[in-house]
Amino acid sequence: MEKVFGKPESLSDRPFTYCPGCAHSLVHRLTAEAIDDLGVMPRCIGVASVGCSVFSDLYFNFDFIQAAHGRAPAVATGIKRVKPDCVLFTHQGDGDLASIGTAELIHSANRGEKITIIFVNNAIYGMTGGQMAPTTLIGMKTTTSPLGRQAEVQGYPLRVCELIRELKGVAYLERTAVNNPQNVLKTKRALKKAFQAQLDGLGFSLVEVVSQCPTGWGMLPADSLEWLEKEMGAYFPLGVFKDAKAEEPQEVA
Amino acid sequence: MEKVFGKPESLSDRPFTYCPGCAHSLVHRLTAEAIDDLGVMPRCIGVASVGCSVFSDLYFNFDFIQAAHGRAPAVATGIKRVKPDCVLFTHQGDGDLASIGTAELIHSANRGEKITIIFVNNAIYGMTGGQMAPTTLIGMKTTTSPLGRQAEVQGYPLRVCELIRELKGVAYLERTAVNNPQNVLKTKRALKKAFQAQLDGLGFSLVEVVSQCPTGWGMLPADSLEWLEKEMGAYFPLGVFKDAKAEEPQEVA
Amino acid sequence: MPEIKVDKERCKGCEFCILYCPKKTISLSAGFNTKGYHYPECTDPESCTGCAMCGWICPEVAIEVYK
Amino acid sequence: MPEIKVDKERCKGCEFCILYCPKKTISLSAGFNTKGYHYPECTDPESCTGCAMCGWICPEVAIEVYK
Amino acid sequence: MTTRVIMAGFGGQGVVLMGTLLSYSAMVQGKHTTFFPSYGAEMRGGTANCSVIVSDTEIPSPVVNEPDCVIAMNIASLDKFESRIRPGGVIFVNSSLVKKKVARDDIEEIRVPANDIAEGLGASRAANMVMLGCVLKKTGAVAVDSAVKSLEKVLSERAMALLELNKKALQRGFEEVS
Amino acid sequence: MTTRVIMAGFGGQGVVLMGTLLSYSAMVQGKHTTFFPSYGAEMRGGTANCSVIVSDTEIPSPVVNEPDCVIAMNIASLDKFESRIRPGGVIFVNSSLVKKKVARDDIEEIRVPANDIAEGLGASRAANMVMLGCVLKKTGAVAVDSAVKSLEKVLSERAMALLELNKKALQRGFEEVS
Amino acid sequence: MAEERLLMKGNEAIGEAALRAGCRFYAGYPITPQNELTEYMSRRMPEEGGTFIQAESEIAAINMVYGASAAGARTMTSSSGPGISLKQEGISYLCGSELPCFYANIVRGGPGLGNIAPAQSDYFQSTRGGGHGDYRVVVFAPSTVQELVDLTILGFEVADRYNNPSMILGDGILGQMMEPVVMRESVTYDPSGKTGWALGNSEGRERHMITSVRLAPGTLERHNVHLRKKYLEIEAKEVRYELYEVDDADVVIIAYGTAARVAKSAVTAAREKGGIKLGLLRPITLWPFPTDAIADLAKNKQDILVAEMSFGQLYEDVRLSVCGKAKVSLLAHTGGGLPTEDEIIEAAGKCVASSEPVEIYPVLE
Amino acid sequence: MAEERLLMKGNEAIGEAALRAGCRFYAGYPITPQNELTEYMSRRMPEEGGTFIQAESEIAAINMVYGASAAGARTMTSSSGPGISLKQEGISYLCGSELPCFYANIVRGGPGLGNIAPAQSDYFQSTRGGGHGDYRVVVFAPSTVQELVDLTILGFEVADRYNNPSMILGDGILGQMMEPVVMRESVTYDPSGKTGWALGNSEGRERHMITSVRLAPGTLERHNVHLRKKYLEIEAKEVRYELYEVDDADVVIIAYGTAARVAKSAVTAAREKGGIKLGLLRPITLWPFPTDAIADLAKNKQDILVAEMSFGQLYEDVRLSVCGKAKVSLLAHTGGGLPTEDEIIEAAGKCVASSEPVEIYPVLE
Ligand SMILES: Cc1ncc(C[n+]2csc(CCOP(=O)(O)OP(=O)(O)O)c2C)c(N)n1
Ligand SMILES: Cc1ncc(C[n+]2csc(CCOP(=O)(O)OP(=O)(O)O)c2C)c(N)n1
Ligand code: SF4
Ligand code: SF4
Ligand code: SF4
Ligand code: SF4
Ligand code: SF4
Ligand code: SF4
Ligand SMILES: [Mg+2]
Ligand SMILES: [Mg+2]
Repeated sequence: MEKVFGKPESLSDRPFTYCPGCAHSLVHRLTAEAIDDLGVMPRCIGVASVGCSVFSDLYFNFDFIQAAHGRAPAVATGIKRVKPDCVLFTHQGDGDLASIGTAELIHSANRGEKITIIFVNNAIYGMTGGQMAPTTLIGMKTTTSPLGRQAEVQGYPLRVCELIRELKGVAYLERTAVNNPQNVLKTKRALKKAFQAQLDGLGFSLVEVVSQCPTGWGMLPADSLEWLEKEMGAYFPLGVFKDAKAEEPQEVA
Repeated sequence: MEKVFGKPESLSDRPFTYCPGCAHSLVHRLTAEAIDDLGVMPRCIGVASVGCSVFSDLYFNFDFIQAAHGRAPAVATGIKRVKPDCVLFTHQGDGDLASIGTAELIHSANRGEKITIIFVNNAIYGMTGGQMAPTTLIGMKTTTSPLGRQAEVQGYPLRVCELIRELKGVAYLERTAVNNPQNVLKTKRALKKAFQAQLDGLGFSLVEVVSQCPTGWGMLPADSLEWLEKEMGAYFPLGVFKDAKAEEPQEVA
Repeated sequence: MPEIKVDKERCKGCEFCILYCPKKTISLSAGFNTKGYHYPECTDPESCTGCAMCGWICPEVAIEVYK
Repeated sequence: MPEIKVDKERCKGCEFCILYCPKKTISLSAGFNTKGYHYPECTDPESCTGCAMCGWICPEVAIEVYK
Repeated sequence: MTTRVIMAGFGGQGVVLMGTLLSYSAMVQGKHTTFFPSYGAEMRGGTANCSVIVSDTEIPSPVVNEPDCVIAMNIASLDKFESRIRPGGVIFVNSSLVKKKVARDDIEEIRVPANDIAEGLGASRAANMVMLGCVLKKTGAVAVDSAVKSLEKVLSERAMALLELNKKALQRGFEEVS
Repeated sequence: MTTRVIMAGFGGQGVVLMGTLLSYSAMVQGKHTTFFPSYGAEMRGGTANCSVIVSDTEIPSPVVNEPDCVIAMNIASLDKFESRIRPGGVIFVNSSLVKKKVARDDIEEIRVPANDIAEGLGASRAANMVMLGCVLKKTGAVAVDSAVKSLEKVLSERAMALLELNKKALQRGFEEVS
Repeated sequence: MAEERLLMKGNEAIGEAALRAGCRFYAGYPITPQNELTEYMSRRMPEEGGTFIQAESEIAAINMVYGASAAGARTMTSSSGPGISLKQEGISYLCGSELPCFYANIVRGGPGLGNIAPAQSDYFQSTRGGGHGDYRVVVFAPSTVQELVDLTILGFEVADRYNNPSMILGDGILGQMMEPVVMRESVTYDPSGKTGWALGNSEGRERHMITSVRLAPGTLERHNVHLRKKYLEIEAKEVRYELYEVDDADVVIIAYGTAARVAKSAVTAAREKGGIKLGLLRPITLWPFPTDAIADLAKNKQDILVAEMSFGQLYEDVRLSVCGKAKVSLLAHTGGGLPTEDEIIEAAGKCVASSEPVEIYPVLE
Repeated sequence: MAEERLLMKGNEAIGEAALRAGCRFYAGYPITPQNELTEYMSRRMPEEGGTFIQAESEIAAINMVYGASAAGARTMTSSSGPGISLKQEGISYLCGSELPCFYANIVRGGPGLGNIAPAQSDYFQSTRGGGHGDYRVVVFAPSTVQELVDLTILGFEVADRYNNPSMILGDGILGQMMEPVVMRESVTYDPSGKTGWALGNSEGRERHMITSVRLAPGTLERHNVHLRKKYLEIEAKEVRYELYEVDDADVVIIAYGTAARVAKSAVTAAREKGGIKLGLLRPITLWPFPTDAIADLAKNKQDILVAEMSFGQLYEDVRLSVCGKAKVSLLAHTGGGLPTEDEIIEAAGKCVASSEPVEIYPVLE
């Protein structure tokens, strides 16, 4: 009998310490699969950020570095400029990328740094205990928006892909999810395309994965998938936002 | 004989210390005129930033505060939340607003803070001696891009209006210039509309003034106006990018 | 015959595999692993098509699929 | 008759007023102010229409216009 | 008298609630008390524990190095804390989940099938209260009555639905040991 | 011998170039030298000045509190520095722009119509070099020849077009005073 | 409500005390181990009609506080190590512009991301201005939840009195622990003391300008001299400390915060065992530092043992105070390590036994 | 070219020296008075095949340096006061992760935006870690353009030797002045010493992980103890200072950087006038501090006068070194003020005349 599915090579044996149902580990696996498929494992360098995925480095079989909260794109820039042959990615949460790290995101994208950002958008600060994130939906209750997020007070959920598609340095930009096997597959394809854009020297690439955080949302894992589909999906449309290789900019699905 | 033009009331008597031909002082005067026209002078509070306009406070007849480099929108947020009745504006350069202050810009806009940002985009770091700014044009030589800005190395000039129009908290957004009397008039109108949006509680407003910096560009004042029209104008289209009051989003002129 | 292998110590009982098995061949066991989670078992091995949906969706890489 | 008043000590000689006077009634004086700048003078007061273009474009608020 | 307790278990086992209730009840009885959670690993899936001191006199240090009493709700907690108990101390082991026996012979082991008892009452989530009931009986740190009365002060809004169940579990635990 | 000079003027008057050239020439002649600009007000429109020391021995402090010699290219510079010159020192005044006379009688005043002379040579921008020529003659801090030779080392690329003009201006200034 | 005892978490106690001190503006950014404070404010601030903002970053937070303080409000922020580092520029600005504010650093293990265990290793940063320029902030070092309450209220007062930031240097244990506490009555905060400089409606008065930039020659130095005088006044008036069993002590422990609580236990335990007589001097303000009180110990020729959760930071201030007049020894943990009672008693023994000062790093041994 | 004298600006000299030390990555953000360094690097770095990035902020710059250093390059950044404050979190990370790098702080007047005049008021921030956690960076204090060159080259070596940042604490005068300088030969930098930990291609070796987070109980404290040992080694081996006319001096001035140059003039002037015999001890490293050399002065019962461009910061280290064994007085300017020769001589006179230490703030008087 042949193994048709199992742990990818780029992933280490270490069991994940995320909560049951957490999307981070799914994204790690898909990252590893994409890297395996492209055959670039030894050249890979990962940049972990600050969030539940702070220990991302434990789960892969290549070099890794842990960056200060929000600064992973700057750290990645430094590495990539010194080692242009490496395949570089950051793994960042929504607090990390879209709040404290806004400037580093925008400017690394604008410079067209040849790096890939894997953006796990779970609409919450998972690690610190469920505080409001820049991507928290209107009405959503968190430990720092106890009455639910109100547009007039806390502003609107930030849509990162829509925001940075305007920047010319961006070569590949897609929003996906990992709430069902079909989306899992699409996410893997997106990651491969993003890495490919980097390998082709086209510029900056980012894959936003709309992600479940059962703990932060106070839900059972299965319920979180449903909520994601219905609530998150309505505000964060999935699809390709930019593909430098495609003739015409693609429409959002 | 009647005085048909002169110094507006909101402006102090202090002569400007800017270089000959500098746009900052023009923008100050127009700001003062807009405030005079709206009759809100005593309620006004200005926030100076760090750049050639660091001493903006000297030129007005109402309360002022000087903010750390890039952080004027955060300082303004703090003031406005404590004194919701004041009419608040920041006066910021392109280095201040679009480089170090990127996160504060994006998030104050996204929260829809009821403040007005006056953004003097002169494509250069004037105060520190002519270094490259995020808005420096491709090919433009500065003291830190001695070979001219190259897209592959330093990335593309950042277009702030195009970037933040996507944010829902933004109520009014226009790009103008002060390189001829017509544009001067339009800038004043834009400033009034921006303040009006604030007075109406509609949200965040920003007026980007594409500005000459004869010294930073190494040109005579008159030449700088021409260069602005031709070079800056080609990359930074003037017009209204967003107007919450207008039925339909306006097209860029 | 296709087959899945569950690494029960890795499993955290999220039930995603159960939710997305098109054949509904798996369900949670009564037993716990040492972390206290119920893990899935194949209750109807015959029906398994080896489609690997369960593996794809498992956040813990706890499932291997053989065909 | 319309008239402009130039505060020559405020002037920095940028020539914007000259550039944009539709009637071309102003030009730089030969004299310096104490900062060393040449300032504008109305060479043809008759033609001035009081349109205030010069005032509008002056970065130093050095020009007043009367009508 | 001073009682130093460490309570430990999985994230979901309600260890912090146990500690809070003990501490709150002590305060209500006019005692000095400190409660201090291990706020652990800014990371999920680990064990949680907390240290509670109840005393008739002022409590200088809230840190419990040598507990008089440990509550081990799962096996990891047993492994971690068994060695730290002061000689002559006591360990309460949740025997529903922990099959392993205590190795030391200079401490007392009290085995309570807390999950099973709680499940019998209607929800295994109340295992923590069953356990706490036992502890109160055994240590006399605070009166079970004040614990029962304090319950509504420390339960979160969401958990208030389970107030009666929790009260029952406390009482049941109290009666369990002699 | 140690000569301490302060040179001052408007931003555009080439004060820094004057100082740099003096310092460079001193180095070429094997002397010790320091140059130190007032990098003033991170703001436009003010006066610029720099302090140069030329010495046969090591220079501990580059700061010039009591200059032996001041060059005032405009009136603001005269006002600012007149009082700081050491008794017996000398001040060079750009009489093209400064009508005011020096008030102190314990220092020597040398009036040079630098702008006018420079304009006569073809460009008032070379007023700084005219002035420096005078200073070299008067103080003997460095030889005018080494200054002339050093010019091409200190001019910016853009300014190299004006090399000959500047040389001429230096020489002309040197000849101006006795 | 005044005398009712509440069981409160340290972090929440700070929040409630701030509200009662009249604080109506809080801007912060989540970080362990102080999240309960941010969360508490998000819930309570709107109830009191104040403003809570979860800022986009610590930098934004401190600059929002800068603005809000300039507008005359009692304002605060809070964070832990890495976040406080990011606020250093802003804190320097607050001092330079003479704006009051209050903040809490609930310290975790560093350097870098470190861990979230309790630590005191931001002592230097707090007491000597981690930012640029000659400035100081008033640093309070509570050791109980009750003191968190009382010093928070005092912190706002002191900040307003001197137009200067004041802060609490806590640690993870203090922030996370619960203890019975007596909450204080709300003060009616009167902002009229600030009408002379705060931003607002400038109708009918001289306009107000708030700035930290002073370019004209000499102006910055004169301003700094003015600050210096203020700091000298603070050093003269605001020193606070506690003495415990010091009079007959052979060895006086100097410790603050959680370390001081362990030290107190050690003092009692050692006396119960009839061993060396220990005493404790607990600084309650770290800047201004109780220099004179410590110099007095030195005059009495008492041995001094510094017990801190950092590598010789408090130690420096103690040595500066003692100025060679007594033997100063050190017991130091860091990175989340806590001294134990036994370690303290043992270290005291070594002090007494040695004619030279001893430095003990238990983990190093 | 080796012995040719060049007339160079201090800022540019740092840049050229860095290139010759093998630095091939610079990320920075403009700020006066160090802009010429950033500008120099923008021109020269590409010529040498290295990377220059004008970062979006100081924070981005230090984190780019973090990444580039992790990838094995010799890296640097530079800034002044406010920008260095913003880098504090990043510096703490570099120390925690044990990554080498070199940076320059060309100090301006603070606090806040302050001014751009020369100052030394970031002394505490530099020597005690303005960021969070127990860490140190090696601080060099050059006083001539030649020393800027030599200490920059040394700075890279020391950083690599200890896998820790090192820095230059300069001031606006040093950065802006020109002086003849002998540029050093380029070193051939060999990054092979870093192959054991630097990021890169992991084929055929254990993978490398660079991090500053250490959550497992005890790991952070053990790591910090490891750092502590390294710091003790640095304190033992890397102290540098200069003595000038100290032997027969009645008063020894302790000063660094530009203040030390003025002090040297004062020493000479006072001796020429036949007044008090002055001497100078000039620390070249501020951390590690020349504690023993200063203690030796104290043993000789020489009077000590600290002259600094900050309000009693260096003074603390000197007092810690002297430990009550000699009289330590202070002459302090700040906010851009410089001591003059006359002030120093006069202050020395007061020291001698007084039996107690004196503290002189000329502007305060
Ligand atoms: C400078 C700094 N600020 C704050 C923190 C605390 N912190 C740790 S993780 C985190 C946010 C995590 O949220 P997100 O990035 O969305 O990641 P998630 O855990 O949701 O995956 C914060 C604020 C920190 N470590 N450093
Ligand atoms: C934190 C910090 N970084 C850098 C600086 C130095 N600085 C002063 S102004 C300025 C940029 C000015 O450019 P811009 O904002 O475009 O204003 P302009 O002078 O062109 O109007 C910089 C980098 C500073 N003062 N503070
Ligand atoms: S808190 Fe959310 S993001 Fe963090 S591990 Fe748990 S489920 Fe994942
Ligand atoms: S440098 Fe440019 S922006 Fe600054 S004052 Fe001069 S012209 Fe204006
Ligand atoms: S392989 Fe397919 S059919 Fe078989 S258990 Fe998994 S999901 Fe079900
Ligand atoms: S998906 Fe994986 S973790 Fe979830 S229940 Fe199935 S096997 Fe367990
Ligand atoms: S008012 Fe009009 S016509 Fe008259 S001088 Fe001015 S621009 Fe010319
Ligand atoms: S526009 Fe104003 S500043 Fe310029 S030349 Fe005319 S009067 Fe002078
Ligand atoms: Mg998140
Ligand atoms: Mg600009």
